[in-house]
Amino acid sequence: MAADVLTVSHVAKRFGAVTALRDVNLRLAAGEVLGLIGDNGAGKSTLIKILSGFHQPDSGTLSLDGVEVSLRSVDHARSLGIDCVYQDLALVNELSVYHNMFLNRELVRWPLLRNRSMRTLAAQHLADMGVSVPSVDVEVAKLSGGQRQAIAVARSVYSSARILLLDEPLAAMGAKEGALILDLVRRLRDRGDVSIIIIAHNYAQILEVCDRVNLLQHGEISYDVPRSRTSVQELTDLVVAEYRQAKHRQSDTSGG
Amino acid sequence: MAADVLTVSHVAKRFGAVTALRDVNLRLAAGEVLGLIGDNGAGKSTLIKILSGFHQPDSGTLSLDGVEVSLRSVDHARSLGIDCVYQDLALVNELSVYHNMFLNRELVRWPLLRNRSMRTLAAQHLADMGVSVPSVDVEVAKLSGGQRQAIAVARSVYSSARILLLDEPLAAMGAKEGALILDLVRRLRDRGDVSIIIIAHNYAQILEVCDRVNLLQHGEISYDVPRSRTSVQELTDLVVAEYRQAKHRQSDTSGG
Amino acid sequence: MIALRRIGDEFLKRREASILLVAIALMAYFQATTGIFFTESNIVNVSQYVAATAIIAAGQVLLLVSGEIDLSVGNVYTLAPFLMHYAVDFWGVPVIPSILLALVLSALIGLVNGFITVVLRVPSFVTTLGMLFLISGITLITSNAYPVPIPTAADAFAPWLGAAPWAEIIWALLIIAVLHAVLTSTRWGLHTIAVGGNLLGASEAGIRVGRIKIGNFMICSALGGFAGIIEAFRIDSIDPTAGGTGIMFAAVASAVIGGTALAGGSGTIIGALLGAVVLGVLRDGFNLIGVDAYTFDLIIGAAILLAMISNVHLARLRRAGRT
Amino acid sequence: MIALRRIGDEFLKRREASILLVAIALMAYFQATTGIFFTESNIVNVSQYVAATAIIAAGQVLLLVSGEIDLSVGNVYTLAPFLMHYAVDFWGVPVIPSILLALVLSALIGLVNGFITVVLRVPSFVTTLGMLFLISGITLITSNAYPVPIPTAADAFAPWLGAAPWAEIIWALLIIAVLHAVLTSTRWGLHTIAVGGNLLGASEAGIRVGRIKIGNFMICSALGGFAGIIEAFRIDSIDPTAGGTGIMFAAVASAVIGGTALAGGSGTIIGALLGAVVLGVLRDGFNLIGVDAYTFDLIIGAAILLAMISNVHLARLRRAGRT
Amino acid sequence: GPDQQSNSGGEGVGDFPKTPKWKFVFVNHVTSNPFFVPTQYGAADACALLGCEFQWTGSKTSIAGEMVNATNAAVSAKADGIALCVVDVNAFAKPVDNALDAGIPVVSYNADGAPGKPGTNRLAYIGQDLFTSGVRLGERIAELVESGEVVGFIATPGQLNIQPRIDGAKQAIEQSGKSITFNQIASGAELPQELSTIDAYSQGHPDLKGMFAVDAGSTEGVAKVMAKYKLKDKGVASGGFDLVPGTLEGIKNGHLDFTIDQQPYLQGFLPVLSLYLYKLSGGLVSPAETNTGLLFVTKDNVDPYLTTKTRFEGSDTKQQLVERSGAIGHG
Ligand SMILES: Nc1ncnc2c1ncn2[C@@H]1O[C@H](COP(=O)(O)OP(=O)(O)OP(=O)(O)O)[C@@H](O)[C@H]1O
Ligand SMILES: Nc1ncnc2c1ncn2[C@@H]1O[C@H](COP(=O)(O)OP(=O)(O)OP(=O)(O)O)[C@@H](O)[C@H]1O
Ligand SMILES: [Mg+2]
Ligand SMILES: [Mg+2]
Repeated sequence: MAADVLTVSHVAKRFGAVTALRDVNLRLAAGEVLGLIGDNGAGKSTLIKILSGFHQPDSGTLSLDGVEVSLRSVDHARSLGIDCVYQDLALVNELSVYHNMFLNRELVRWPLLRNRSMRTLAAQHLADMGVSVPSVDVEVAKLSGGQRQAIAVARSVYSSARILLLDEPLAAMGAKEGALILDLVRRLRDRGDVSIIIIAHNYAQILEVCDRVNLLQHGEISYDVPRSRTSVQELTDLVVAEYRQAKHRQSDTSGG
Repeated sequence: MAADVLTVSHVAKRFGAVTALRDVNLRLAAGEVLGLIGDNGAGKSTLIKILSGFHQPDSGTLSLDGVEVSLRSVDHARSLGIDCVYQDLALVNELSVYHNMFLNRELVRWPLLRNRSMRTLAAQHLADMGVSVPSVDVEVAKLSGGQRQAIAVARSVYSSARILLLDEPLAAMGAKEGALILDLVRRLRDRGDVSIIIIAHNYAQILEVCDRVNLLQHGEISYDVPRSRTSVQELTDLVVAEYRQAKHRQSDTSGG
Repeated sequence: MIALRRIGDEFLKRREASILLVAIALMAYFQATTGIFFTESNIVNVSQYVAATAIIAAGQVLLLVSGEIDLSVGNVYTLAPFLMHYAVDFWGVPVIPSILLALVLSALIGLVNGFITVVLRVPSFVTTLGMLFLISGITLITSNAYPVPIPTAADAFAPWLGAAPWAEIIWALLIIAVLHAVLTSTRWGLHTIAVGGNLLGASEAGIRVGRIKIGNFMICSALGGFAGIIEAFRIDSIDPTAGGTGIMFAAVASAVIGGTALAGGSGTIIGALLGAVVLGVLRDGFNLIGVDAYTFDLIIGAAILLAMISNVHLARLRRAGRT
Repeated sequence: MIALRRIGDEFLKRREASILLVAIALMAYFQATTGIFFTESNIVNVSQYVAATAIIAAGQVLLLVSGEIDLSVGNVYTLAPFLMHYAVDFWGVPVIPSILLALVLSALIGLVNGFITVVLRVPSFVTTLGMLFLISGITLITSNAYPVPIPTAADAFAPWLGAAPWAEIIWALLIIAVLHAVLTSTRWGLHTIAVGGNLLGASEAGIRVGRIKIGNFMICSALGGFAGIIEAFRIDSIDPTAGGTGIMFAAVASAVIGGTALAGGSGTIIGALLGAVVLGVLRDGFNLIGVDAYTFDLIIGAAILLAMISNVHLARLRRAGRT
Repeated sequence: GPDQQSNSGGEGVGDFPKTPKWKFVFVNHVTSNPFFVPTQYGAADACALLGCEFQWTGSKTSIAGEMVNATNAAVSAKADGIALCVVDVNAFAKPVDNALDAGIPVVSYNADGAPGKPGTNRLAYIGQDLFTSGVRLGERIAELVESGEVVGFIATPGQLNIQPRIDGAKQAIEQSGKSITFNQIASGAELPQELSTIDAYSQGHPDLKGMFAVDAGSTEGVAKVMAKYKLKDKGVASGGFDLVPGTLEGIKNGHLDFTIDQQPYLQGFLPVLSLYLYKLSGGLVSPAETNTGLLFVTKDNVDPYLTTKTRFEGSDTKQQLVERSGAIGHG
């Protein structure tokens, strides 16, 4: 089995009174695609943002290739080969499609931007993903929900990251565009030089591309299973069982 | 068969050089749940925004209960019983969960807001949807993607609208929360006093609740089929066929 | 004890807590150094430094929260008492209707600002900049730029309208209280926040965003007129050089110091009052100490920076401590 | 013909087209009414009305686009030529190094503004308000508030630095050209827009948002200092009452008139130049016509409103016509 | 004879030949300050008399650059004469030279550079000798106060139309040899701010022996604060400059010991006259240095200022004949 590129040990994160992560332990093997699932508000995005250097954990450690690191910033994480698609997409409405697609990764002939090259590449990447936009020159404020998401996904997927973190990359994508992006992820996996964590609520999609699935519950990874040993049904049951318990707890504590 | 509550005839809408809708004809029967599907950028959200009074069509007409109307504003449409969940959610980050949930539909004992009642109701509605938030007093800026969507959906679903327009209401929802919302929609349908248009890219979910499915392509409704006569497979094939044609067209015109 | 701590906790939860602490610390400092800060006459002085600015700042908060700004309000402040004067002394209107007339005209200026901003889509910074010059011209031309006394017909009302020592600050506190309730506890306030926080979202939710903005322009402008009138009663003269950009600037600064975001969507009226208090206490306190003319600016600049840095720091401590 | 139309179309695509048309229309009007607008001496006058404001406005655009504002830049404008004067006349530093020293110190003031805003998280409106007073105090104390002549050692450089009729505007155009390129064609500009347009998103994308903001504070402040120096050379006197909030205000107004959003994320440097031109042409034109000071305010206010309403209208026509 | 012939006159105003409607530009440093209202009336009256017109322009806030721009615009617009407040010793040298080069006569009024250094080649200065007026103020202070703390308020320090007064006062107090400590305090540019500053200062300095001011607004503020705390009863001396209503009120009620009038009406009237005559005579009648005076207004001679509202004080717009009777006060 391949060595772990990323290990997360005992990571915790609180926001004021809210404990988003309590004690997360997770590992990502080289070339692996890991699916991360969990309820709304379970802390998936928070975990991803810690891995991308955006948040700093309150406690716990991260290791890259077995070496402990402390990610100071997104830029730092990116310099170590970690790239991320955020759930909120992180697009700048005022900028064009192609500038967004190359944001903070611009092609330059110093000191000037190489706009023509970026424009061409942007159009090509969108075509690969089956997404059509009116023009790559248009401001992203004017795009549809799916078009916006495609730009955010393209930004990371076409970077040369070693570790890709995808937070609900398919949420707004059409059936066709979603399938094409999954194809892309599969191609990346087959190339073998990138490891991926992908969050999605559509378990069918998860099982289509992932090697392994982790379930985040109560601030920790409560279930870790290879694709071959689970199914959409099992995952759904797991989540709903959790729901029943929650309902139970809630009726116990209601009125407080 | 029930009378049509809503009829859309020959509606067109352009944004500058982009033709979002060319010639849309659509009808919604009383008590019916209509699924609207289509590629990213097909114009679904644009159509919904025309029906909610947010955009005005360039040409074409809308009729409510057979009477032609021209929707002057969102407020006007709402006064006629039309309510909408927008894809961008239309939440105000600076406001609390419960204020967002009752935005522009506040409970008041003139001139003051009835904050306590709104707070209680908001907590109750979120519990019904299986969505847990840290507190209904928290600002929505601090919520997770799914929690935010739940608030937007609750806002409309618990209004007493006659016509509900739901633009990808499940995109960010977890498996469990999504199922509960679909339950809710089904309960509304069973009550029979509300007609619903729902947009989603997950065809399994569409077929679970819809009575009929419409496909929006090239700015018009190109396919209209009752649930009983279609399947996830057929809908997927339809969309992919469209994609093949598009690929073809694209390679014809590329280089321009 | 526990009750006290409860009150303390409640207090710390409020957004305005940190700036209030800063204001109290400043007052304590000036009392310690001068020994006469907390004399009645000085407190009256401070209240008079604060009142007019706080009233305008309250209006400006509503407008800033809804995502706009009014640069012309300081000039409405200058014009309004002249309008009253014209009505009483030239057109023979009784005093109270004259004052109401001046306030209505002030609100109308706000309406025009709102119309040009919302309907004609000129950014409010430019709209109200143009209006600033326009009104200034009207004031100068109609008054010949010469100060006039308060109409003698108004003598009976003068104490109520600002001439009595505490009158101004009482008006200010009343207005602050009402607008605080409007912003925090009415639909108007909620919609004001929504419009400034997410304009597109607010209009998608069916809020009449134009109406909210125009209304807030009118409130702000009317308050500017009212502040100008009571300040004229206080100094017992209607002065064509009063107000202008100076007081507008002070009002916006008070709002921002009190926690209102220039970008819209968040702000507090009480914070604006406290911001005005901080500025007023600084001015009064350093005058009491008798700081030399040239050093005054230096010290007040440094004091504003220090006060705000502590304020932000306190606010962060407060948030971190909240459970 | 077709080539001409192509150029026309290209022109109309630019965001600055409408405000340029407004500026041209104003010039034509003043030429028609006075007959001497387009004389060399008057064009020099207009250029001198415009240059300093345009330079500061360009810096302010960068800062506004990145979501901040600098109220103290007008006071840096006042201080910088004094710094040069101290260096030359008191410390015996040669002229050019003295000017560089003044610019470096100006940039340092920007650095402090940026540090307090970005790291200590005080809103820039308040930070730079405090800095405004602080610097004003420094200027008054160190200069005794007396105007001083330009150092005689600098006489040889004076024509280059603003004393020659066209010197100021040439500097302004150079600076505008460079900053326009920076904003539209470099990573710095792109990141400036990103930071102002979506602060959270920009930092999620790994942009060092603090660095961008602080850098723009420094650029703006240094430009303020430079504008102050060349303006001092032009009027041949270092004036402690020059600048201040007046020119800062004019610069922000130019930026906004030129299409920069106060809320951040969008703006154009050339627009700011044209905004300054519109304001300068209005001031000069009405002075040529011989409008009195009181009427001047009235007319300039009305003219700003009319010009901006036509500008917005033209811009809408332009967008509607674009295919 | 020839005398009679000249009496029959030209076709212009009075006995003058017909002249073009000359236009004179007044460049002022605080265009909207009430102090200069009578100045504008003076200019207007002179223009009405002589059939010419004037433009009132400059800066609102004493910015030399703006005044230079206004002067340059006047040169471009080919004005027939310029009257200028020289509030900066250096800035106006070149614009004035340009105007003179273009054949436009220039006089200064109200302010004329620093003492002994007019700063321009203007043909003449029409106004008060500011430094001297400050010296007189200082002498008066030394008469009224034996020793102790005295404050001098100044709206905008460094402004050359008021700063020389404070400097003159300082010098005179020093020369008096009394142990008076004289503090210069900036009171700010607008009345309410000045009032508050002065109020707070008086509260912070209970041992104050005298409160004085060198500009119209601060003087009015001193009068109001003296009245508010009845400081006269505590033996505080006070005084200042100019004749705005609040100041006159203070003199009348005894709160203010004196104010110094500098005849702002003449500062508008005489420049027009001088410039007109220069134009009319082809430059033969060159403007003459004119001191518009220095009149101490005290409780003894304040009444006429209060009882009549006139253009000469700026308090009224209408033209009228002001009657007076009785002896004229003299030294
Ligand atoms: N910046 C923040 N401030 C305060 N609370 C936060 C913040 N970010 C997240 N939270 C809280 O932390 C919890 C976890 O949020 P997170 O976004 O990680 O959930 P998630 O698993 O991604 O959910 P979803 O599936 O809905 O996207 C939520 O309850 C949320 O309200
Ligand atoms: N305000 C606007 N200005 C300009 N173009 C717009 C605007 N709104 C939408 N469009 C364009 O219209 C087309 C249709 O957009 P719409 O949002 O209706 O798509 P959609 O079917 O909802 O897509 P998705 O599934 O991605 O949400 C897109 O190409 C989009 O770029
Ligand atoms: Mg999430
Ligand atoms: Mg959509």
